[in-house]
Amino acid sequence: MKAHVHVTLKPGVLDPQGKAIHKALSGLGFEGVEQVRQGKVIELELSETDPARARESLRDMCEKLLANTVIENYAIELDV
Amino acid sequence: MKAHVHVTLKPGVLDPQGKAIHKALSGLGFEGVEQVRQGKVIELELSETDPARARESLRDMCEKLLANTVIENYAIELDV
Amino acid sequence: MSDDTVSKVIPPNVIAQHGLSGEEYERILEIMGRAPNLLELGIFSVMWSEHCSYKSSKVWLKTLPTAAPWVIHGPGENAGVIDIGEGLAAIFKMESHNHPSFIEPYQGAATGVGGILRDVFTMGARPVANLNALRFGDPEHPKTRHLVAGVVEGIGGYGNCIGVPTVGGEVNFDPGYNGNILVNAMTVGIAPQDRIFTSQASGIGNPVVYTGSKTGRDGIHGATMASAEFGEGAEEKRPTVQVGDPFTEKLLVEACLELMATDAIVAIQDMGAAGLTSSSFEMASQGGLGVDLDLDRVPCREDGMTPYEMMLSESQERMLMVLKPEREELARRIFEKWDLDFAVIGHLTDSGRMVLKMHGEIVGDLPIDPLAQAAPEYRRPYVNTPQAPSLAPSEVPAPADTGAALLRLLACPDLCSRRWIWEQYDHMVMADTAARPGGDAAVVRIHGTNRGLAITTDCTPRYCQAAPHDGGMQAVAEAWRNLTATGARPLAVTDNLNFGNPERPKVMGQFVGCVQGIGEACRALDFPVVSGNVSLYNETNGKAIPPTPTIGAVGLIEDLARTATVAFQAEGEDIVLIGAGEGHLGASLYLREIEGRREGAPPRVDLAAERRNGDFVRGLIENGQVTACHDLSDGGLAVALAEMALAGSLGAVLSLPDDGGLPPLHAWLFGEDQARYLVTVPAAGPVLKAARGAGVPAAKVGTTGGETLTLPGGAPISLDELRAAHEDWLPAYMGDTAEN
Amino acid sequence: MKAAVIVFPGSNCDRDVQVALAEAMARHAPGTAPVMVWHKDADFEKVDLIVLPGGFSYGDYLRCGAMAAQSPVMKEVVGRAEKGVPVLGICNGFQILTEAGLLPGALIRNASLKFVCRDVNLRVETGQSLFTSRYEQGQTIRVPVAHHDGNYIAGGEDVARLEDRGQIAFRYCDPEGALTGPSNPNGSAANIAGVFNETKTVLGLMPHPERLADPALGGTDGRPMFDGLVEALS
Ligand SMILES: Nc1ncnc2c1ncn2[C@@H]1O[C@H](COP(=O)(O)OP(=O)(O)O)[C@@H](O)[C@H]1O
Ligand SMILES: [Mg+2]
Repeated sequence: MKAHVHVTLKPGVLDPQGKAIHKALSGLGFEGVEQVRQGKVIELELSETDPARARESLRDMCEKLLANTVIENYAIELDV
Repeated sequence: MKAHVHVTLKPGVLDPQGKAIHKALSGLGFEGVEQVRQGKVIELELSETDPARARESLRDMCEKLLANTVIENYAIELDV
Repeated sequence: MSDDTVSKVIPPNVIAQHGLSGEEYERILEIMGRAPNLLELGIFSVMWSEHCSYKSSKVWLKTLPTAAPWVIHGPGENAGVIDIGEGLAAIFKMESHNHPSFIEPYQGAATGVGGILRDVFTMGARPVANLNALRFGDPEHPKTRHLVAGVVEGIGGYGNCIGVPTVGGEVNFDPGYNGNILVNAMTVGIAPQDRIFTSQASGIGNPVVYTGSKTGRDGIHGATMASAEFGEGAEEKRPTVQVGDPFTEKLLVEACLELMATDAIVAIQDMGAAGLTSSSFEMASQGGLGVDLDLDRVPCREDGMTPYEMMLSESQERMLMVLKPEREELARRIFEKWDLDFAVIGHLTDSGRMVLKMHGEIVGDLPIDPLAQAAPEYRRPYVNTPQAPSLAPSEVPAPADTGAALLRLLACPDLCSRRWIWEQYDHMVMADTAARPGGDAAVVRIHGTNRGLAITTDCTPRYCQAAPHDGGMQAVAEAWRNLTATGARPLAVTDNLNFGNPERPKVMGQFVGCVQGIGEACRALDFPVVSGNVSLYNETNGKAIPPTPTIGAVGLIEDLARTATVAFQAEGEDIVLIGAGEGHLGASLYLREIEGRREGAPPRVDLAAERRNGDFVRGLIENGQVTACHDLSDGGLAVALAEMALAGSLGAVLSLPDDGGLPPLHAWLFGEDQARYLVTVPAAGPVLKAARGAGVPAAKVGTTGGETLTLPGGAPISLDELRAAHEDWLPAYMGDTAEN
Repeated sequence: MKAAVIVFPGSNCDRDVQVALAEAMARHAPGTAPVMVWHKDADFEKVDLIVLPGGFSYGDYLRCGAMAAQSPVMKEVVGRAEKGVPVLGICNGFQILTEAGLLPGALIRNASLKFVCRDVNLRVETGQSLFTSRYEQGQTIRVPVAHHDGNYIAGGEDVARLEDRGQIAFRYCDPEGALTGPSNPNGSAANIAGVFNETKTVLGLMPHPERLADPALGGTDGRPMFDGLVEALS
């Protein structure tokens, strides 16, 4: 089964990358960009076939490794 | 309008981050992970309200800056 | 005043949440002549926090020596400033980011580096070197590896990006830091002496200018967090984590230095702990003035920020300046060139008050001097640490195999090579690093000259724990010795005093002992303290860290052609031991690592001998008489010798000096007696003679050569084996396999 | 001889390379010195050599070199490079050159995922270029690296084709010149440390020759690159 884990900065946490991309886009003449935030997607191929069990294991992976829960949120998406 | 740009490595391009995550997950005892790839999501808030025009401008942003098309693919998603 | 800030009665729990005691609140009522509103209470709370007010430590800090003919600015400024000749000044300071780094190691350490860099370039210096003194918990503790990885990556992430070389530091592992790691960062900068900037505001009506990043809701109450013990509730404090933006800081450095080359700046102050509050208070109070701020003009990252949030935010990469009014436009152009926010947010007044306005209304109004001067100052009760019993060498068994003992010591967490760490730091950017990490002190060339600064950080917490006063002295002596071993003349010290909860008399006793020891050593060595930082409440659930007064020190090398490194240079040279030893094994690494015992008094520090021996060694280096030099510290003679052999990829045979009266062999090899150095010379004779003349103990103890190290009575050990022992522990511990 | 060092926001080896170049110019073209060009000054004077220095332009955010490659000055640099003006990109400068399409391939995160700063050995793959004329083919030199993203991938191009066209300038090697795994600090394909464009007028390399061009810093193996350039261009 394929899964996508989306990791994003918590609201209010400074996103220096997003800020710099925003400035660069303005510099390139793109107008009307109001905000930019950058996040990660981790794409996993799992041998697990049961969605509930996959989700549980992914949640565990996020808490332990994939996300830095002090400053990041995560969302799990299963391709079913 | 909100948009998400997903930037992923082209198939076959080496992904050191994905590889390291894979290894770390195994090290943590997560079994059954077959492949891991890491990508980016760039979340943009646009003042543009017309989806077609937004999409066009996003495509332009991707070609010019957001993706390195030598090694990356991109996908544009509009929240409409 | 507007409705939401009208003086309401503030409930006791809110006062307590702000870390203020009932007595302190009473004092606030007196100063204000009315009840404060929440914004004002918040301001009092950060200004009176331990971190900003030094309320527990001030009486003791005052006892430190701070003057010398070469001191330009001692404590009281953002960083200390010393004269390094040719019209230049070295500006430096050390600061802790302990609590934030425990919560989020990468960002905590990164923002620690950012903060200390700002303290230095605020004064007009271009930063030229960073150092970091780190203490982690037991390597076996489940959190340690993650913390090491994150802290090291964070320090590198920030320093590498900004382009200031990270040239040195130190690392210890001890279970005493399991719940409270220490991340102390030091920055050294260089400025022309006639362009040094301070925070002393002047000129009524002059504009107060905000520049750098926008203000967000991050880090609110970081200063009070740094002043409170960790407990079960620590997790809830997490949202105070700040994210560093080294790119913006790089722009800020360049923009500030560009502006500083003009005559536009009256006063400048970085926004560090307690952000806008403490920076504006500091500037006004140093100048004896008042300040009006219009909070509507503060560049904000988020909508709807309250005055409370703006004044207490600890968003990074921000500066506050007072400018000459006619230079405002020039300054604006420079900051806009560097893509930084620039806003006039207020002006200086003669009111002696800080008046905060928003939406046209006064939302806060506080007297500046009474608040600053009435900051609490405590003479906390303390009990002296009981004298540790001394331990005779004969009470410590000899190892079955001295070679094996040496290998074990070289591979132990506190002594093994730190290469895994410093290779993650760009230690060469700026192309002036003359002595890279790995030696006694880093040497950074003064750009465009052939002179250099030697820089080190030192502290031996196990000594401080056993005997705070001696430990404090030893930390200073070791720093002085490390500078001397490169050939530098030691000039001045910055300190970072890391301790537990000062409200506990035992902890306070450690603090007092260490400060007294530091003061005594600095006085004896003419080594004034010019800046520093105090970090208290480093404890978790009532368990304090080992006392850790980190000493950062700077020395001057007049001619880079006349320095020494630890690396053996040539075959067949004589190895000379300078200084006397009785084989002191109390509180030694040998005792801990080989015998598994933590006991005994630390080695005696004889400051007169330190000075005499050090001055002698420096003279030899300056005269070009020695080819390599290394001071003796952790692990004693045998470890120092092995480090010199490894650095030079050249072996040696160690032999017992023929003057008799030696302690047992293992105590001679591994004893940690102070005031000692190993030097190599083409021939020992003249040096031994000169030493006799100077009243300095010296003896020939071996010869360089070959590819093995031979200890007296032992079998030769190959350098490869020594190298593997020394180099492999840290990468293996951090899980780096050869394939990487 | 005229040379320009381009300064981007976040460049941090601009002064380092300026010094190394200035010293070479003092040796071989007395009376000349490099000029520093701010990235917004797209119409800088005519020069014989353009250098893109190391550092973290735009914080290395998004991708290393990506934003700098879109900077106003880069259109001009690309235009002049196409007309044959020599361009040297070191470290971040190399990343910018690949992002700007002046050099093939891409530089991705080091295989170790860690920043790496240490001396490495390089095998000079050709002495037949403006940049390497003072080195011998096959010679081993020692210079430092300091980067987080120096893992070269040919991306689209294949390494064999680069090799055939003589576009590989330097490779990581052991002290004896052997292309081993452990001597490769970042996982680069075929141990590639530096590549040329097809005409060998543009060079990008991850190692920092400017950092070992002064005996006081422990070595001078980087010096011949600057000496050779100045000699050839003046
Ligand atoms: N342990 C100490 N020894 C000497 N000076 C100290 C010590 N701790 C703090 N200081 C001095 O007190 C002043 C205030 O320090 P601090 O609040 O840490 O500075 P900042 O406001 O720049 O963070 C500085 O000048 C600092 O050098
Ligand atoms: Mg400060």
